[in-house]
Amino acid sequence: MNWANNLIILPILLPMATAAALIPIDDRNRTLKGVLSFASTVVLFVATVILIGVVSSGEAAGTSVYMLGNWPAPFGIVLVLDRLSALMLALSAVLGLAAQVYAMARWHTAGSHFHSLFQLLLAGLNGAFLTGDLFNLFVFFEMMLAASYGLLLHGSGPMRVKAGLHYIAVNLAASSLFLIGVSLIYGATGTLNMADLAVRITTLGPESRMLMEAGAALLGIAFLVKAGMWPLGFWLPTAYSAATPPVAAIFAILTKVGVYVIMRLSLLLFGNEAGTSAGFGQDLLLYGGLFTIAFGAIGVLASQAMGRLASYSILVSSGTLLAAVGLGNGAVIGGALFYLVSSTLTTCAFFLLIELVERGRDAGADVLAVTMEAYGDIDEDEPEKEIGVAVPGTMAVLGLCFCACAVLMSGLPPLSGFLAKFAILHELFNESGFGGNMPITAAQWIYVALLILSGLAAMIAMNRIGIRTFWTSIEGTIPRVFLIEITPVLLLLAATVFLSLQAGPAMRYMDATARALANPSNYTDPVLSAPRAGPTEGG
Amino acid sequence: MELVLSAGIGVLTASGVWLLFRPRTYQVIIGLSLLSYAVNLFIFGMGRLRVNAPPVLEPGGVGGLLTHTDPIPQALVLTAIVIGFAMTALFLVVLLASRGFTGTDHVDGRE
Amino acid sequence: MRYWFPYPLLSFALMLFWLLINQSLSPAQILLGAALGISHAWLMVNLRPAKTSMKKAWLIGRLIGRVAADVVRSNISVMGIILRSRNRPVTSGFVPIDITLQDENALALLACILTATPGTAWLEFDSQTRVLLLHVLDVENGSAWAELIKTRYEAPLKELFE
Amino acid sequence: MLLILTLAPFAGSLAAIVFPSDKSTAAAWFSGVVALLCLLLVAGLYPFVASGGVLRYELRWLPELGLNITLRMDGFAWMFAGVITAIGLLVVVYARYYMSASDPVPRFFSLFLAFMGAMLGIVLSGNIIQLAIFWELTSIVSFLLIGYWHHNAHARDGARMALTVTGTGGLCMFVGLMLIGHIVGSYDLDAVLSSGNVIREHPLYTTVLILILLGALTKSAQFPFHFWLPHAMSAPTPVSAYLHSATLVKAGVFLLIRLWPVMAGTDAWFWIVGCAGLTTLLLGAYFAIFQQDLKGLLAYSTISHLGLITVLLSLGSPLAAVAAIFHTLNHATFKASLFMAAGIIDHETGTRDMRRLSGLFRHMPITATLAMVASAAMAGVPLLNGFLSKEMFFAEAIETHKYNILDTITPYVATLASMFAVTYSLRFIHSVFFGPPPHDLPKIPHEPPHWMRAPIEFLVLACLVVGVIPTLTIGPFLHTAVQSVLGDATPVYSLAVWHGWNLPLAMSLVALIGGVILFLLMKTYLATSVEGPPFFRRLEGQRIFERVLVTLSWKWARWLERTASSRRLQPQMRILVFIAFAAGAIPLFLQGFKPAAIALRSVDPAFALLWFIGMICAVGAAYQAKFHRLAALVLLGGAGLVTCITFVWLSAPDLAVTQLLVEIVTTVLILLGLRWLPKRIEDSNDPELMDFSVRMRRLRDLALALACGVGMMLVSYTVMTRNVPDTISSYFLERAYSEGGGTNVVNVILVDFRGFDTFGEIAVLCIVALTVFSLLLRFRPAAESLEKPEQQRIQNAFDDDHPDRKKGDSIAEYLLVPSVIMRWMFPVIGMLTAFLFFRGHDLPGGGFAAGIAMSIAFILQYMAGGTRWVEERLRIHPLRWMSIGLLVAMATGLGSFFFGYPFLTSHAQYASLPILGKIPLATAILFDLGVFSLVLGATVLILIALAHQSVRSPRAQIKAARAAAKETV
Amino acid sequence: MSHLTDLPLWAAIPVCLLLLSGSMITLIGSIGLIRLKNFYKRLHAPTLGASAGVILICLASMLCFAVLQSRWIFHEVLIIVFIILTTPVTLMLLGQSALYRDRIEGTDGVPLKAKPISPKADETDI
Amino acid sequence: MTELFIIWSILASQIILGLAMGCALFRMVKGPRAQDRILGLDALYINGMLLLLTFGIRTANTIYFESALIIALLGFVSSIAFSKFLMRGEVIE
Ligand code: NA
Ligand code: NA
Repeated sequence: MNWANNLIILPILLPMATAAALIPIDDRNRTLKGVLSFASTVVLFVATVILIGVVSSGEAAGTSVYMLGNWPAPFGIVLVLDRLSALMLALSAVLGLAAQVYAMARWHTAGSHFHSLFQLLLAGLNGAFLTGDLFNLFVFFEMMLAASYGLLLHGSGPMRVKAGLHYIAVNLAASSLFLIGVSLIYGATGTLNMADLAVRITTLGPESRMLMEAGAALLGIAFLVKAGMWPLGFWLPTAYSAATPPVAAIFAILTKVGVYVIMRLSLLLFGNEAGTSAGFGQDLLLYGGLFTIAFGAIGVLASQAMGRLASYSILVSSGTLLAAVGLGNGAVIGGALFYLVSSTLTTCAFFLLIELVERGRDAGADVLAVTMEAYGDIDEDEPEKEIGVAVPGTMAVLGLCFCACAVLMSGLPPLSGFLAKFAILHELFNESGFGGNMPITAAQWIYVALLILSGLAAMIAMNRIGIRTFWTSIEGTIPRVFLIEITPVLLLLAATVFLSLQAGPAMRYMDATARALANPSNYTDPVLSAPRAGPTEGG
Repeated sequence: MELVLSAGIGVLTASGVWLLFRPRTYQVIIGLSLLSYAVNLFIFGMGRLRVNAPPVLEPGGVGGLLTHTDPIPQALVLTAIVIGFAMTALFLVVLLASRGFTGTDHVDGRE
Repeated sequence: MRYWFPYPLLSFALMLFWLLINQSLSPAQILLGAALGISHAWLMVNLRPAKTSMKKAWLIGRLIGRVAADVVRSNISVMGIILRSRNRPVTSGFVPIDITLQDENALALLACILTATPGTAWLEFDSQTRVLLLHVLDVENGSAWAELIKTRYEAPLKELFE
Repeated sequence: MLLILTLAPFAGSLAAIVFPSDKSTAAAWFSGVVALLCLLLVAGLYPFVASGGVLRYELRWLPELGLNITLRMDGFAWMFAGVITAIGLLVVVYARYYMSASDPVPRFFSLFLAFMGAMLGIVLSGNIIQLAIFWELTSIVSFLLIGYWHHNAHARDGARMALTVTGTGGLCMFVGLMLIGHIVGSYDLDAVLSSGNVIREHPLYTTVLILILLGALTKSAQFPFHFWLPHAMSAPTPVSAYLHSATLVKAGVFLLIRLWPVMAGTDAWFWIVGCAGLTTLLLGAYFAIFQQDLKGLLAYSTISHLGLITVLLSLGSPLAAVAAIFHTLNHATFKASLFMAAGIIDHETGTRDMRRLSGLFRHMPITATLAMVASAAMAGVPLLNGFLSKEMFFAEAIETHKYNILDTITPYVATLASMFAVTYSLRFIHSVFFGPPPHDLPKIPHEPPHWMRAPIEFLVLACLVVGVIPTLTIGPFLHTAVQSVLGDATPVYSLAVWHGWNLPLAMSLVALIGGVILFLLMKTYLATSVEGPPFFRRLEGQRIFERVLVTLSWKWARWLERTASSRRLQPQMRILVFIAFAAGAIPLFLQGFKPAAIALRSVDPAFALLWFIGMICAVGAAYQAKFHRLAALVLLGGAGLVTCITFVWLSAPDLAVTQLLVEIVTTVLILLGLRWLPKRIEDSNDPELMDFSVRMRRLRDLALALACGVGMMLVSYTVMTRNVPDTISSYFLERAYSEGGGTNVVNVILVDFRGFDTFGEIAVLCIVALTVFSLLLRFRPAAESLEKPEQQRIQNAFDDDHPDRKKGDSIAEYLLVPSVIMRWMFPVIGMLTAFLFFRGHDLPGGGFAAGIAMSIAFILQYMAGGTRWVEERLRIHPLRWMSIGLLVAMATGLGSFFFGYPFLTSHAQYASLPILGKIPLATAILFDLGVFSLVLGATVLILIALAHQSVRSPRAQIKAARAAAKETV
Repeated sequence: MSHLTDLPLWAAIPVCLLLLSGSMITLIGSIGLIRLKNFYKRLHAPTLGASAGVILICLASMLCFAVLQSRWIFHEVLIIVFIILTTPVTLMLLGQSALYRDRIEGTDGVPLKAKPISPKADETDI
Repeated sequence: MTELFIIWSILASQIILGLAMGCALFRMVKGPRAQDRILGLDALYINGMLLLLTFGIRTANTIYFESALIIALLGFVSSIAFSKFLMRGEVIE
């Protein structure tokens, strides 16, 4: 057990420790809480970067295993760090940083225990990405969801509570499905470990197999609810657009957890080696994904408010990813992962931007009114009357950011949104390598068409809303914006620029990830053969 | 045993699910509670049913599935009970808040 | 001493509880039980319950015996009433009783006794008038309920606590 | 060099934006220098290109996907780069005078340079994906340029339309280019250009062709996508001069020419490109005649000329391609100058309406002369450059390329369009510069500053020089360009002015004379007519486009969104449950699931009786939940109790203990909540009940619920009656004692084998407690719940009414005796807690059960004495307990780090102490202590936070009253 | 762990009798819940189970385990004690609540404490 | 003989207790007043606890004792909450 191996658990423990330490601190010291929390997230980010380094350095075949309680794999709970999970960890840390900085300007004052909940959300996310055990996944899912309920309700007010009620009700029902699915799988196969399950699937009898598949299907529905697949994701636009901006920003990755698990499990369990179960549920994912893209695009077009637009664009990206998984084309996963990173960063930035842009407008005033009203109820410090500083260049910077978001969301060049779509299309058209000249199937054509049309829809909608906001707004009301509010937006957009510039290395990483995912033994072998720590090794 | 318990699970599920479709928040929370009983029993059943074979060992003893019931589903149910309790509490408070803000106990916040 | 052991009787009872529940008389459990009993008594200090001292503790045995007998008797009679209730509906009624017992712990004990003996139900106690409203299942059979309770239970309790 | 050439404008763009807005001249100078630098760079590269060389620069970007930054300059690219930079420089000079100081000029120049860079990027792309990137960049930047005066609604609409049309086309083209990559196996332009046959013979050729043409034709404003261009005229004139002469629209032409060797020559190409080109050629010219806006006229003329080029390209003959390239150059020259002239007129007179303008020749003779020459070039008058390429066009039009009707009508259409061109050129000159002196103009017209005119002078000079001595001037450059496109297929062509009397010349004459006659016929009509051509006035592309866009992207989208989704919870739940049911049932159904045979013999009657009760409770709870909440809660408690007993019955004492405790807390919790839910009174003649559709809906819900119930029953029955698979639990049963240090396997799993689950689970509880706490801080009860409950009001009133009672006597009496017992239970439950805690590892119990039990002890005190009473006596810091609990659990887990073990590795040992004997010492117990502390804190926090609402509510009531008072005042 | 069949006959007979009588008494008490005509009468019914029922069955259990495991620690006593301690609390509170509600509604035959303020008498079942 | 006797009588007493629970359930379902339902639930809890005790005897295992103890010790808490809710309209003031 060297320290680098122990680092695997840091993304879970650190946020939890921070959260626990912050709980008893009085809410009047919010800034202190914020700074501590921020510092913790910075450390988290550094750790995830190191972890990415660890998995991509090729050591241990890119998969590291952490045995909790030193119990070996199929029995105890293991954390599994591979390229995919490391990527997701880093992504959530980046989003966490941005949202947190943004929140410290003022949103964390809209309710109590913001930072603790936020850190616990991060811990839940990271746990869900890392765990290699189905039931432990449930626990971290619940942790993440519980924190998301809390954060969604942060700031209270009728809109959020109403949205929260639906969000919670639907997700509670989905959690029941999760439990039924996991236990059915256990009842049929006798294991909870994902790697062990992948191995056992190959030798299941027919009755066990059908029960296992029914369980997996229920599990899948639970994840698809989180991923927002049509018609299971109607709760999403309302919930996300009701959330406070930093919360909505971090929520950008919540749907991706659903996608992540779907991707992980369907490639691990139902790969080519799974016997008659191979490719189980793929068609559902494909068509569901396609419908989701279509529905998301329609929603994007139909949105009057930016919040809903952003939420629907999350559905589009979910659909894109689900369909990519459903295509059953290992290569597309690489492009899809690139898309995942890019679209997540984009939606996060956009959610943060929305409130800044709308602040000068009536819509923003509404939000503020709600906040003020919420404050009216309890005897607490009033929020600052002055929100941010009015700098003349502000509008231009906001406009620029908005443009960047529009370009990213509609997949126009030159930013990573375009490269992501390019990567997906490239891998779609050239499944068996460049010039392989495989025929393109009808489903693939539909996918391509929807990919382009959804970009178009985003372009039209963003154009419409952008013109209304920036070009027809009454002059003279320059929104007041804090530097620490605009900085995270700029940094997130800079990250997409960085992603575009470093597309080569990034794509290499994604492709390596996709290749590793396509071969389940890359996952199962290290997990099932990891040695326990012995007393001789330790101090 | 199995027949009775599975019938019970079925009835609990049906009642719970039916309540999930109802328009009043209170109906939904009762439904979720019933459903969680059903789910807990279902998880529990996945370890098969045994009478008087609790997974408690003699000191120094070694257990086996011949003499003891499957402990894993029990551990899972325990976790599920806790989480279910937490979620019931949360949903309750949210439905109260919704009632307070919207003035109605309809799940959509309006009649 | 009073500071460290605020409710010795309680502590003792708790230790007894501990030993019973653990089904063990091992030194370890006795020690642990004592420690827990004493520490839980400290918890109780904060709640400031009314202090009661038992004057004549030996009377408690007699009381328990009497109650046990009454429980058996009233159980039988109530069973009879229930089984016969269709043919011969019972006349039940409310019986007010003046209670002179002051100690609230004693009152609580009285309540327990009355409840444990089927056929009588403690309903309401007016703290001003100190009237206890009792519901009696079979009023006809025992019109002298008030007297019975006063002599059979209240008096010994009074003796015990006051 | 190429990299510098491409990057310089972008760098300049970034630099220009930082110029303060009052330093517009500096910004202009700066931009001019950048443009000049680019021009010089291009010029400097000529020798290399002229020798037939291809300049390449490659930067690795995404080599895995075949996308690298590849810059490639051949003769054709050089020619375009030259035009872009040269006209760019001229436009910068022009714009320096044109732009008003009140505009954000640095932004203009920044965008302008960016646009120039994007254009250069297109022509210099050596990778077709990179080309698509720059292509879309031009769309985006042109959007910003067209919408530069965004306070103007026309500018906004024009910009949006331009972006929508060209952006859409660009996306289609992008897919087309990707397909080319798929066919060729490379995105490299050189590879693509050398694979013409492969592409043309590929089954996907038509698809690719259509997609790419969608890009090219939208960009170059070809019918039916032409309509965006006239509306883009709301841009500042320098922008129009640049975008619509040399650059944006020419990008489409560029692409057609670039891919001409690869894609052209097929029937599909001929038909699609030819149809579009011919229609555009004719319609554009026809529309141009009837414009009243100067720039509108020029815009339609641009459309028409682009149609001309497109027709040339459609023919598939090398000579036609030469003509196309040549005309591209010529059109850029005269159209840029004409736009600038129009801009000068607008700038100096304040209007562009030809009905208001006239006789300007006297005020601005030089400008007028320049404009006349440029118009003549546009009309194709001999000795000007336009004439030469038009002649080539006519010559090609009369050639036969394909034997079909399109080919046959080409010469006629060409002549007719050329005639129209003469007409609108004449009209432009005549109505603006001749006729009576202008009156009533917004400004007094006069010549513009000299340097504003200079670009026009230069361009007109070019028109003349090229028109007179083409071989000496443009000849070599054109040849270089043509050679690089056509390669070995380069035909022999002549740029001579005089080819002798031939059919093309005759056609030119017909067009010229016919055009003049037509103009004379229409002069009076045009002087007063409304904007737009007769017959087609109604059929405005823009209006159709807008309507379609609104219908599609707004009305239909909104309708679809409403139809395909629901914001209501009930439908969402139904869908979720239905899909879940289907998802679970389908795999089973498909694989022939047979539920295990029902065996009645093993049924224990007592157990069956128990579950009979449980089922009635469940159904009853479901039945009562709407109108009798309390009854439903009671029945729910019954179902919970049956569940607990079942756990005991089936060897799960831990579950029973925990479920029981949770049951109690949940009941108290929901009761606490019920206080804030005003009661619902059953209305026996509820119209809902009568409604048939409502009844059907209920029936459907019932059917779905029953289906789920039956499904769960069958599946659970089947699994429960199957043999146990080889499960991982044997491992735990074998090692719970020897390695986990406990006899209660379930608890050892919870705190050791799967302690991480527990760790996460307590975090969930912690989160929920925090959420509940913070949500309740902002809790506002419903109006009708604000007051104290009715019972309390009555009882308080009773107390108030009787002089011998004081307020609160009722409750004090009520609780007098019970509270004594409840209070004494406090330490007893505490002991039970300790018991549950300590024996958890070996027997049922554990930190969780202990925590809940202790919280019940607290809540009991709250019930006995009320909130204030308890909080005066006990110090309760649930938040602190939670924090400590989480930290203790974590610290226990971290402890194993010091021994070199992973997180949560427990260390179990039975220590033998004197007197005490053997006692278990597992670190897991410490972990359990953390669990206990957290569970206690969280549960207490949730309950107390809710209970506190009653204490808080009077304050809220006061506030509400105060607010109401404020409103009435 | 011992087995029930190890129980000698001399112990089995009293255990069974205690069990049967205890459960019978409980059943009769519960039948009272059905048969007795008003709430106050029904209030007495469960006390049969809570007193005799609990005591008899606990005695059965004590005897059974004492014989089986040869021990003299009766933790079932705790159940008897706690039931006797806690049942009154429930019944007292419940009875008082019923009394209050009946007074408010003016139900016949309920003794009035003193006339409470005339209520808004729509308080029906919740 | 002893075996059969004891097993049958335990079974009988379990069924009797089950019937007793059924009677309590009747009150919970039938009402008519809230207090009747609560009384029914309280009886159900006590009967259930007795059932657990008989189950302990039947299996000769003391491990199920805690559940019964918890009902005896804490089962009344929810009944108190119910009664207080009836009396005062809220559980904690
Ligand atoms: Na009694
Ligand atoms: Na005119």
